[in-house]
Amino acid sequence: MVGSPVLLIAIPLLAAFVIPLIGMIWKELVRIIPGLVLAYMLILSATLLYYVSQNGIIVETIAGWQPPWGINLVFSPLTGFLATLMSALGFLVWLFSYRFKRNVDFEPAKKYFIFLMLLIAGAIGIVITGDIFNQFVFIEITGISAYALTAFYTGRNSAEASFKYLMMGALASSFLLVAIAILYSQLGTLNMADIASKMHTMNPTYKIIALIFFITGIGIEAEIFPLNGWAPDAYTEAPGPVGAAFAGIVVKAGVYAIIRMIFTLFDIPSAYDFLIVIGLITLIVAETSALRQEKLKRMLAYSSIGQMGLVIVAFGIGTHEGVFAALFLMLNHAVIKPLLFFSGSSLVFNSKEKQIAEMNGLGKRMPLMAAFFSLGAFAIVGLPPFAGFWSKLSVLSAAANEGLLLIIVLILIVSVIEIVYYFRVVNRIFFQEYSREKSAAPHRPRVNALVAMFVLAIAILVIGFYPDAVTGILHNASKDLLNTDEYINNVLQLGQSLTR
Amino acid sequence: MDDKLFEILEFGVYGASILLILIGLYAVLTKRSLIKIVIGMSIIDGGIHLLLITIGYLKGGTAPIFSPGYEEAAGQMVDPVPQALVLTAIVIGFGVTAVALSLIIRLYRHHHTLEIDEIKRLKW
Amino acid sequence: MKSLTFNEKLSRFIVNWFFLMLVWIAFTASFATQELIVGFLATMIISFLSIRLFTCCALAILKPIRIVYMIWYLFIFIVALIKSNLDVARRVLTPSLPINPGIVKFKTKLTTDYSKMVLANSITLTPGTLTVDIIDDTFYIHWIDVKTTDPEKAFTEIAEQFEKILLKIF
Amino acid sequence: MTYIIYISFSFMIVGLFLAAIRFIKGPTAGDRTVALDTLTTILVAGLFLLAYLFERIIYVDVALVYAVLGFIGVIVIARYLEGAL
Amino acid sequence: MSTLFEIIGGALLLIGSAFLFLGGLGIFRMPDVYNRLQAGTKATTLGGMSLILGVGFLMVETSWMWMAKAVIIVIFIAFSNPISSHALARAMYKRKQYPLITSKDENMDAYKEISENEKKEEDA
Amino acid sequence: MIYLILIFFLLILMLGAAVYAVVQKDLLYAVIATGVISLVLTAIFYMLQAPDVALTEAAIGVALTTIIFLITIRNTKRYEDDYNKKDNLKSPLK
Amino acid sequence: MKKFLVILILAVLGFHLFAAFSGLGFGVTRFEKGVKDFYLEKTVSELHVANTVTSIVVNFRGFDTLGEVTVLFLAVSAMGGILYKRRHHAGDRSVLFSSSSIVRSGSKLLFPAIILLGVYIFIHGHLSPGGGFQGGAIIATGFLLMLIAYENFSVSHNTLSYIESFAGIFFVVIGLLGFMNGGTFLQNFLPAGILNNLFSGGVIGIIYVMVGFKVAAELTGLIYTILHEKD
Repeated sequence: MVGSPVLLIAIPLLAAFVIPLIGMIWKELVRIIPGLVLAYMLILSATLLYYVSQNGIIVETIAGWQPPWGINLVFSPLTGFLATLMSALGFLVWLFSYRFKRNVDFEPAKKYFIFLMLLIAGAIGIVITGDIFNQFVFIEITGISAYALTAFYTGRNSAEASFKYLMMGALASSFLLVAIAILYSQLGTLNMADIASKMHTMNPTYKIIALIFFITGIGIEAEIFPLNGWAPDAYTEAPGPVGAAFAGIVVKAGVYAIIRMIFTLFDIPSAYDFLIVIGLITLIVAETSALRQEKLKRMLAYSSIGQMGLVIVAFGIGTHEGVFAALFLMLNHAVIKPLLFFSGSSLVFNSKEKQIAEMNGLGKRMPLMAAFFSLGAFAIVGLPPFAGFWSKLSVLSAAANEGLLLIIVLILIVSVIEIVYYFRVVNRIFFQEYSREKSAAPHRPRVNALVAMFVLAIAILVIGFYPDAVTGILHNASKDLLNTDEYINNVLQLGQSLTR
Repeated sequence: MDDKLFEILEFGVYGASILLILIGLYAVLTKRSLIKIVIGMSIIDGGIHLLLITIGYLKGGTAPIFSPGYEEAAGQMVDPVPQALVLTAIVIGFGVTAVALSLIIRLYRHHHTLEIDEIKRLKW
Repeated sequence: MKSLTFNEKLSRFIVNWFFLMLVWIAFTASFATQELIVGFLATMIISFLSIRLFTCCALAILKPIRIVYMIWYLFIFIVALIKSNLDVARRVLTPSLPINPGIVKFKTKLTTDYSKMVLANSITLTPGTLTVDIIDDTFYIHWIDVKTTDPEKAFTEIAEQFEKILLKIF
Repeated sequence: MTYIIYISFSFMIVGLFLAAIRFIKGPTAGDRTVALDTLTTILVAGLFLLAYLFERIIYVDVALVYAVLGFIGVIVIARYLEGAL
Repeated sequence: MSTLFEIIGGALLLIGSAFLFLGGLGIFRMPDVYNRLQAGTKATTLGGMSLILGVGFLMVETSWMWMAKAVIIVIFIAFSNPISSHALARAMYKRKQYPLITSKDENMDAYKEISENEKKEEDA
Repeated sequence: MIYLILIFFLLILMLGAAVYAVVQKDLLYAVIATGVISLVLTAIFYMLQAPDVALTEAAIGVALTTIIFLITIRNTKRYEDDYNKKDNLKSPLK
Repeated sequence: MKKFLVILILAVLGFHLFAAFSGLGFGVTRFEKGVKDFYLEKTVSELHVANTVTSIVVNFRGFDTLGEVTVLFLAVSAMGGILYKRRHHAGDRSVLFSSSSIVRSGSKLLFPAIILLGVYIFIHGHLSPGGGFQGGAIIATGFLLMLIAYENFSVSHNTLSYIESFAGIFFVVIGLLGFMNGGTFLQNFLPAGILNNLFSGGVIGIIYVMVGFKVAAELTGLIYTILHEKD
């Protein structure tokens, strides 16, 4: 046994408190330590995931109290998978942004890495905690670091985007608190497993009210349709790697929270239909608005919202295949979107307005970046040899098994839209005249950024050619999500206690 | 007499906290001044805290503190859990308010106004 | 701020510590050993850190004669406070609001900041007067029922009884 | 004894009410701050009396803290009104 | 002797609450800020002090702790209330909110010269 | 019984302050009104037997929140834009 | 029109909220088997902490408190980052005129007592109402009083961040020390003492003192930052 899941949270927090001290000794350490911590988290969560796949769920208690009373952390195949994914991505984002923007002053730059680390720690906390109020606290940690990261540049628009995000986030947390209040007043407990086991005693009307409050609360993090107004602005104004972190990490945590609510806590069958409807609306609205965008990051943001809509539709199907497809989509999105953000932000680096039109003809000047970007574009629209193809295929087959023809048709239509707007960009990169002034030398990414992008590209290709490399983990995870009784039993009887 | 009053009080406390939430929401949704919006947020927070504390109240109860003379009074104590939650929530709310206000100061530095309509791209 | 010699620092520290310890005992309302130990440490640290802030009172403030005067001052003050409250009650409850407000000034012989503050607070709490500002040694008093605008007479009317004793204390 | 406490509370409620009216009527910022100050002092006394009603000394700490913080708040508002925060 | 303390305590309670009420009334009735401050500060200070001491006297034979805490609060109120009202009065004058003067005597506002001097300095 | 009446009174006071804080165009008064809400809320928490929460609300709600709001107003501006300028001119001493 | 719509939505929302809570009853005992009875029992019998709220905040749900402290830390750093200006001279706060001598000497006199009150509140967190957050907030307010009264009163940023960091590190390290003897994170590893003594409750008192220091440093830094923010 290598360690306990609680270290995934405790070590980043410890590092966050240490960094201001150590930064006084040697400033470079402020950049290095978050990377070391993220690497440690990656190794820890990967080994724990391996351990879990061999030996069953780990339930870690805090302060030595049994789950209904103390807070507990659950490291199951599903949560472990998400935690590993997040820490891996977090490490890559750190790697990409290690030498990012040296011209920014030291003081904000120092804070950038602390916020990034805590963003990831908070997202992992949302995923692995087993207590709703604790989840609320982690949502706030993630939220505040996300607001701060959005307002990182001192330009005028970033503060607006951040304020918008903050207001919606604050409203969301208020709603979450109301939902927690309803649940506590009805059931007298805050532990997720305990709530799930007592849920059948609750009055159905109150149940629905509580669920609505929960979904409105978490939906803002998860970018569900009417609540995603913050996302495009925040993605556009935040630094490029932060956009990748939002798309790959924060949104995943939000989706996980919704899914946990609906699959485990609340036993309301109609919630699945609700998921399908809301996911479809999100998908269609987001993809059609992505078609109209002029700015690259904004387009990527809408595309990301659309992908999340697709994920929610897949979860809404509710069968094992559906969940598997959704998790596969999440994995692929987490791998592909950062690549798009990284290479995209390199491509538009020197332009002022970050417009798509300004990328004309960059393919000849920056062939590597252009290649990465088009690889990502091909993968995310689901062209056959790449990663996105398999996940979309599994969504379609899951829908077909349930006979949901309408969904299949809509997904195909939306895929066509996706192809149109991504290929528009690829077309501009490769087949248009170079439009910027010649004197401006294109930005060449540094070695660490290139390494980060290479890793992602290789991951895309590996998943594309050998999807079996990941399907085992995904099957485990989806089994874990669907098996509510086992979750409750494991937590309430402390599952497999740790040997340390 | 007291029981009757208690019944009215139930209505009153829940009603007041929910009204407080609604008043805050009204401010957030309709007001155009940024500071007013943040004030609305803090009013909402107050309402929710009152709601939580009300849930934990016990008629004739006393505070959940086992000070000398009250070591055996566990049966009459009000529910401590919502109090702990509210304690956490108040501090978190303060943190969010502080960040919001610093953002407002920065917005004012750029735009010299507090109206969302005039800060152009801040659409809702 | 002028630098202090070690002896001055020590005496201030002791006075500071003494008063803070009294405050601590009033806070905890207990003479248990553990409380006293922790209080001793906490008050030591705080008074050590605030030597420079608590500048007025060296050890001499604890002379017995001064303490007697303090108690005498307290007595006069409480009498004045009660009188002033009866005065307020009379004015507030009379339907016609018998007031004749204005601002008068007078000079004081007090020198230290703390004594001026105590005098100002006492004036604020005594019949019909409210300190608006102190500039050097001139007090500006808002008087709810102005009897005289002459500084000398105003001084005898408002502040003389307090100042006599304060001069002896500080 | 009970009656005395009842009478005290009723006096305080009326006092609070009058201060609240002054708070709403204004007309200047100073008036409102005076009303706030009065509200604080009356509530401190009220909290102390309530602690007596509950017969628990631990409640007294709240009144103490309340007095301190109310005072600082009024000072800060006054300093703001001076235009020299 | 328990009754003696109870009588003292009860009387202080009544006096205190009456003065608290008078403070509220004074704030309500007086014509301008300075007079309101006068009435409010004096009445609420004495009212609060005597009410708190009254409670201390009522509990004095149960335990002396109440009296200790009451005394510390009373001392604090005695220091802080006049300071805050002084600060407010000065702030109002600095905002050029001159006091109401009913009589025709010209020397009634002795502080005016100071604020006029300050104004001249500011202009210069 | 007086206890219940006091709670009622405080609730009404709190709601009144809340409405006042939302309606008032002068942000300074709105901020002071939020302070009053917290002040009254503290007393209500106290009466609902939650002294810990009352202390927290007093320390953070009454003092700190009001103060940082005030400092923000100092750094930005005091009035909402549709604050009636005429009223303001009539008595500049406000 | 918009206002009308908003009021309509709010009315619907309020109705449902009220429906969710009106059936609850006020001041009645609910959920006999809920978690609260366990807490009330264990806090006396095992932790020996008088204040149940403290024992919940620091021990039973101590992870929340760790998160909460982090939230404050994040908020303060975020504020520093957001209000960051390239040429930032801390310390030269120019005011129109200084405060009156009464306020100055009054705050000088009351300042040590206010700090002592804060210390008292957080040292007695496990015996009486209050604790780290409240005590820290009171200390920060005391510093605010001095900052208001003396415009050249300054707080060393480095000292603040030392205190903050050390207190935070101490908190997490105490949590990690819980792993000793096969325990779990944040587990109490010290003797519990006697109920209602000052030295009781094991690590709970220590953690709350640390939280107090941390919160005091953070909030003072926050106030300092925003007070010196002037164009």
